[in-house]
Amino acid sequence: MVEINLQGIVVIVGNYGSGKTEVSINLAVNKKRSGVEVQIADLDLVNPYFRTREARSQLSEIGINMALPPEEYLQADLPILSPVVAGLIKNPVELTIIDAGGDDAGATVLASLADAFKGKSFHMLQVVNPLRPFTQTVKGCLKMRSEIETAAKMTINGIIGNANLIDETSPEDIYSGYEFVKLLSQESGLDLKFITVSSQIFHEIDISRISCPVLKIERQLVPPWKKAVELK
Amino acid sequence: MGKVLMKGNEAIGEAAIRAGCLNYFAYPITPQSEVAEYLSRRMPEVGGVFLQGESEVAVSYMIFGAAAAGARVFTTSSSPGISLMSEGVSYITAAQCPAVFVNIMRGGPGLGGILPSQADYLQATKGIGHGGCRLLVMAPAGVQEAVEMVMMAFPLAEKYRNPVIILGDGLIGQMMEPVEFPDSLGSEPSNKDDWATTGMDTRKSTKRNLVRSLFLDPKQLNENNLVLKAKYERMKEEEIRYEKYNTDSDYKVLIVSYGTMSRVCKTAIDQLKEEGLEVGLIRPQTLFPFPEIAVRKTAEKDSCKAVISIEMSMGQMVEDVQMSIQGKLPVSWYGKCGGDIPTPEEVIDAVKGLNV
Amino acid sequence: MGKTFKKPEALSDQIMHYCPGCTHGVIHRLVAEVIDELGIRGRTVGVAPVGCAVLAYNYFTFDFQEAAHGRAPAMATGIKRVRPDLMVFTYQGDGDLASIGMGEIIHAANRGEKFTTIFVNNAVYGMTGGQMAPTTMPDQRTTTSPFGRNVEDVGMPIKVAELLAALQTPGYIVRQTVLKPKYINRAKKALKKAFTYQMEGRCFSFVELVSTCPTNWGLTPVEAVKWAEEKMLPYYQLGEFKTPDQEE
Amino acid sequence: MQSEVMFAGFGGQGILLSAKILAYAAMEEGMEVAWVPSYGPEMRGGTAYCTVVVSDKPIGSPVIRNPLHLVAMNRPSLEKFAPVVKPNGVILINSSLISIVSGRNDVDELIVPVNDIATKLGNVRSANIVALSAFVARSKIVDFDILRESVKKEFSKKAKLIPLNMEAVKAGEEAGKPKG
Repeated sequence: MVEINLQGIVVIVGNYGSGKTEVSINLAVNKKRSGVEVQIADLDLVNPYFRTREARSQLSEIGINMALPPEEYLQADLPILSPVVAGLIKNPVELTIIDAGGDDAGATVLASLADAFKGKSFHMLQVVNPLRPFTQTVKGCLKMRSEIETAAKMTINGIIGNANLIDETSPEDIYSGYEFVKLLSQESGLDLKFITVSSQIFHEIDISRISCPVLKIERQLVPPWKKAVELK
Repeated sequence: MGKVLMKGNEAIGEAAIRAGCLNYFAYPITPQSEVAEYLSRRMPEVGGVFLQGESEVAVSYMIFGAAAAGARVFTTSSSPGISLMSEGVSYITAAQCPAVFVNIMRGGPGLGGILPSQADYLQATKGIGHGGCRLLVMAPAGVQEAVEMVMMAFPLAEKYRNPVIILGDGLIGQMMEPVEFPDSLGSEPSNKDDWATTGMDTRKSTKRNLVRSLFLDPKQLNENNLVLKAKYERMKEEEIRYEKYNTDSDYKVLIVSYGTMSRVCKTAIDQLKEEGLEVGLIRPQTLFPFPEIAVRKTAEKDSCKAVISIEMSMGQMVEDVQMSIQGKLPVSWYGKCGGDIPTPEEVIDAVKGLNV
Repeated sequence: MGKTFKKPEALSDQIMHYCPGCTHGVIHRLVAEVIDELGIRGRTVGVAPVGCAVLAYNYFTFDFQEAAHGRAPAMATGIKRVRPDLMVFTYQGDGDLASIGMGEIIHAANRGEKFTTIFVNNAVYGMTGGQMAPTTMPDQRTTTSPFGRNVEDVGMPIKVAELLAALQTPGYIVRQTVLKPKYINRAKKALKKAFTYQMEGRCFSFVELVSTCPTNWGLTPVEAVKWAEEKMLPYYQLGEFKTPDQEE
Repeated sequence: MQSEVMFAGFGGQGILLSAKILAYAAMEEGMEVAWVPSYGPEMRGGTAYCTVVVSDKPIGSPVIRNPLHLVAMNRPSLEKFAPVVKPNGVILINSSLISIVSGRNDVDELIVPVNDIATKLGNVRSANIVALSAFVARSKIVDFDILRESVKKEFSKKAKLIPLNMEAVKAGEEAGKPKG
């Protein structure tokens, strides 16, 4: 299996529900396990549910540092942009993941951090789940891309394929999702960085059919009647 | 001062003044506008505050602001107006401020009509505001009792630091009966230094008071709710009030009824007695907390074969009656809800229709 | 050596939660300074808004009440009517004051309620995530006007100070800004005047402050100031629109 | 013993006021009393009516469909309510405005041209006091002296109206006295 080759600052963007946060958390864990120093910042000021911060205790247990607003405001319906985030961008570690909010609205916050990004090189990756509204066609994905780029005043330079129907994902969905993002990559000229596969069906996938890196997703953001996969 | 003849609405206004409440904010709505009209004359006489707000929504927050500043304060309205105030009621309850609301109910839903009704029972007892807030709900059956309940309401609101609502119907607001006012009460909540925003200077304190209802930490919010719940439980222990009528007899039917409707039922019970059918009545004076145990025990008499809830609504209190009876006897409902108060004859027919 | 900089007594030690480049911090400080200078901390009650400043009470050191969205002027009316000796102010944003609370502010102003309103206008709903406000500029993009505010569809931004100044009841109505140091002194003077009128029991006082929201505007703090100066100030002109002295 | 009086007429004929004075007099006499108006649109120019319940024990239902007595100040009121009056009650008919009779033979029908009497006294607005006085004189529902005092008290704040209304009480009493 091909290793995911990413370092420096990685900004994760995408439309609402594309799976940015799950991807960010799992990417962080994956790299941390391979010995890389990882930091993660939760920049999702718009959506108050299913944010990276919900996994903060699991992540800190395995030594991943997370930039968040002060504890007392974590459940607040307040768009608090912690000054810590700018610091984290200015002084990145081996892998610094910035999990932005959904759509162009969530990405707007990135524009206010332009000073911190100045002179830095970074990856800005668009997460695509072709099984979500607005990103079921190449055209839709490209529209989303340009809207996010306009709001963030930054340029997307890679994509992450995250085809899934959560618990109802079949291997067929993974294969066709892979074909879709490959096509998207060709048409847009954007690098396909990796695709994701849930650990639940990972063993059913014929990995030889996939030539890009694959990130195994151990689901963290679950409703309360389900248990998140334990991270070790 | 002896008896005076007063309209329910005027008497409610006067009772508040006698209860030491010199602050009134309101918005006109039939059939309770006479409270505002009366107090617009009386408040200046006693050096009190009278203000007609721009809407019921605004009024509920004027009440909140004044209550949070430690003043004894009240408002009156009618059904649609109370709906508009329900947002403020929820905030006041969450912030644990004392205040008194009076709802002189009219027919609904929607704009409904202006005639008497008891269609806000469920709103008052179970859904007065978002977030699961509860008010102590008292229901008078006449002008004298309305006066007494208004005068009790202020100390109770302060005892619990929770709003109290008086649920009257349009008839109680509009009819005149002789009333005698109990002794006047002192004027301000006695425990206010602990919580009211009176300005630190007035308390000679460096500790500031904060009146709020936002609790971002789920644990804190749960704790605040536990405090509220404990108050509701204490109300159940200490504040339940009810009256019984003809329950010394071997009644075959027990009527549960409140407010104006209960008076019609009393007349019907007198007439049925003459015809040889004994019927008992239990009249909840507090609707929340509901006299659940008293209703059940009163229905447990051997002679009693059926229970009927008679209301000027399409059957709201009957749900509490059913819960109280716990399936031990058949519980039925009779009522009307258009402003047409059922007559004693109609009540008699409803009771006879039970075939006990 | 004397202290050249100290924190006003009316301001707490709590670190503010506001985003970098947000003007709430500056305004809080000005309010605290004015309260200190007038020596009224012990008889002041603030009314906190719904909006980004919902937790404003954490940063002040006097009695506070928390209002529902738009209702602060009604609460302040309640306080001031029953306790005329208290100094009362509401602190409100544009979504709060100019949209859901428009009825409350107009009527409080028109009744001449003797409290002070501080109106922070940053042309956007901050707390709920950058939606269009009544004061959003023409063509300004927000999360609910993704193609820019279309004035054909939703009308022109509301100039609240001018609107209130049109009322016949005497009042003190002023608009200032805290975008740059040169403006800050004027803003503070306006606040002090507003509180002074209240102390004297003269009239309703209203201080609108043109402000920024870099986070929701998607601009750096420096760009945000520039944008506000270029786009907002020509439309939201600074100055006193009404003083009670004029009426007499 | 409980009796009920329904006062009915046009809005503006002083229906609520005469009912209120009767309620007040009954209270002064130590009786239980309830004054129950019709309210709302009827108050604004249509048919207004008001019931006074007087009893020597606590009043149950204040809502009365079949009153013992009726004071009808206009024709629609008489047509509407005469049929529901209980037997043996008094029906006062304001013959200045009503050209018909009740059609009941089981009641005491009292026909008084109250508007004409009031006009003769100098002000038609005292017609309600004429009617009230005539009704009380006939029904004896309260002591007449107490009624007289109650009228006086009602107008105590408008002292210049007292002489006129005292005349109206007297004229009403005369008109209401049983004939012969």
